[in-house]
Amino acid sequence: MQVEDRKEGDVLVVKVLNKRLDAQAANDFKEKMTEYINNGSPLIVLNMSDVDFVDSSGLGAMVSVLKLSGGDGQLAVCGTTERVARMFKLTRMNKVFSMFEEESEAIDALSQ
Amino acid sequence: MQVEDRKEGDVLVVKVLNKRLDAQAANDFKEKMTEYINNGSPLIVLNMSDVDFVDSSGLGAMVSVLKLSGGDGQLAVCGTTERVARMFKLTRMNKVFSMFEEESEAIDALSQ
Amino acid sequence: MQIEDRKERYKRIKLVIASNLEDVSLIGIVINKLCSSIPLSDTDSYQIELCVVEAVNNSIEHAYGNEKGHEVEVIFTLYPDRLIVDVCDTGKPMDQECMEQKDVSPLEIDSNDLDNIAEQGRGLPIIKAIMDSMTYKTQSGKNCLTLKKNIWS
Amino acid sequence: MQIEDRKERYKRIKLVIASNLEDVSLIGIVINKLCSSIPLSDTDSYQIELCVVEAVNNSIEHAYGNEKGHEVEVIFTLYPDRLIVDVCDTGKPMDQECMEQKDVSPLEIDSNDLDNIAEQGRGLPIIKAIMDSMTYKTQSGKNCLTLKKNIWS
Ligand SMILES: Nc1ncnc2c1ncn2[C@@H]1O[C@H](COP(=O)(O)OP(=O)(O)O)[C@@H](O)[C@H]1O
Ligand SMILES: Nc1ncnc2c1ncn2[C@@H]1O[C@H](COP(=O)(O)OP(=O)(O)O)[C@@H](O)[C@H]1O
Repeated sequence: MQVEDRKEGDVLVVKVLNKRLDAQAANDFKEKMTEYINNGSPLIVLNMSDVDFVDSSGLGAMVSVLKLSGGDGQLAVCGTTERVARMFKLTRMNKVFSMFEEESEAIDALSQ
Repeated sequence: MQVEDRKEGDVLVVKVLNKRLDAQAANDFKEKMTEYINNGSPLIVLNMSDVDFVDSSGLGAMVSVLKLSGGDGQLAVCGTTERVARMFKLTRMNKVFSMFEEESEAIDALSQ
Repeated sequence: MQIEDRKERYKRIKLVIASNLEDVSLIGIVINKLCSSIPLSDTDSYQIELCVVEAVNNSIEHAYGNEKGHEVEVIFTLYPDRLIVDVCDTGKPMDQECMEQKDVSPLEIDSNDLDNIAEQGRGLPIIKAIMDSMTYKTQSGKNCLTLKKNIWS
Repeated sequence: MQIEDRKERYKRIKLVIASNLEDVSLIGIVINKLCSSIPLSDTDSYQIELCVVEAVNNSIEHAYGNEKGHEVEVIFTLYPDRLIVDVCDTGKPMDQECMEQKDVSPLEIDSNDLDNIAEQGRGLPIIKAIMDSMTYKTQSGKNCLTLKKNIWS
């Protein structure tokens, strides 16, 4: 599980570099994100533009991170590929996560 | 094994529609081509532009057809994809068959 | 695979991995490619990949309890009008209850009630939502989840 | 597949088809995709696909004499620095001679002497020309041709 991070004002932008957020990557993803949250980054934009596969374990890990972060005022998701967006729709996760096409929109939304 | 044929002057242009000219298709290919030759089409252009895989059985079938047709004054090959052209080179078949990029060049060459 | 006359035309390939989550992506990549070369659309191929990956994960996590060194078999059979994928293991069989309860409804949620949104339990509902049928059978120590998708061509 | 500790990191998937030429293209498509997702170049992926298809055809045609109802196994193992593909059957073993004679030289031909250009016998020479090594072993009724390709990454 590889991620890349940078600060934009108060917002931490975390880009997932793995192509697959699946059962193998889920735990590692959860641990990495938990570390960010525990290290005092309450506002996080998750850039998923490199991820082209998410399964129910990956989704579960994202839900767990969302809970830990304190909800969708604290965590926003951007750049999901079409197939991943479809998976979010199927599982109603598009209503649970704040989702944006562009990273800049997601940063703006959390910065307000 | 599917082919499409049409006449251009004295030349019969045969286009292979299968994507694979492999061990499964080889015999059928040989039979179809033999029929063309026996039915009095001595000048044949074989358009391979739809074929993206040829194995040694497919190649063997082509050699057998070339022999039956009477040699490379009678049979020309055109439109091989890059990967198939590479396979012809590896097996020196680029020196055995008259090969052309464009169908029109192959037709011209046999029409002379 | 049994010896059989092919009365009905089909193509078949069996994929086998060890019960190791690291290798599941290989199954996913292969199933996706097999579907797209039928050809199915990118969306259909991805969705079938997802279902097969969910089923394989379940075999590893639930049937084998994440114990390494077992095998998960995926048998891909393409008929003229339908695709059948069997996902088989030799671990602990699934309770029939799990199959029956898992209707499409568990995907419905109250998106305002974050605390009550589950982190698990979406595998079988996803499969039910995407495939045309899903059946489960245990026979002489081998458990197979059979997924069917009709193909309109 | 044996139970084993993964001391050296690798990914492995086994592909199985019946001894039926109709299903060989499935193996080809899958091997090509697995290679391109390593990632290898299109050319390398195609060439490895070609080698594996040649080996599978040989198992069906020579080891099983085109008799249906047997199995051909292809085991794809990706190590950090090399790719190993085993193609296995339980048919008639190959003469060691066939392996040894088939140097790259049979691909050399006199292109002016059409009558003497062979219609067969290019499978093993093609494999030898493309792969970094090719070995053949028979053990307790199972014959495996092992192909190795080094990976530069
Ligand atoms: N292949 C299987 N073998 C045994 N039990 C299974 C299998 N697949 C599913 N189950 C059972 O059904 C339950 C629901 O599965 P699923 O919907 O995929 O969600 P999850 O895997 O996240 O728990 C699992 O928790 C498990 O108890
Ligand atoms: N898997 C195999 N089992 C038994 N014999 C084999 C096998 N592969 C190759 N051979 C033998 O080696 C010979 C050369 O094989 P190859 O170079 O692939 O050419 P071809 O298959 O066109 O004859 C075959 O004719 C056969 O006698």
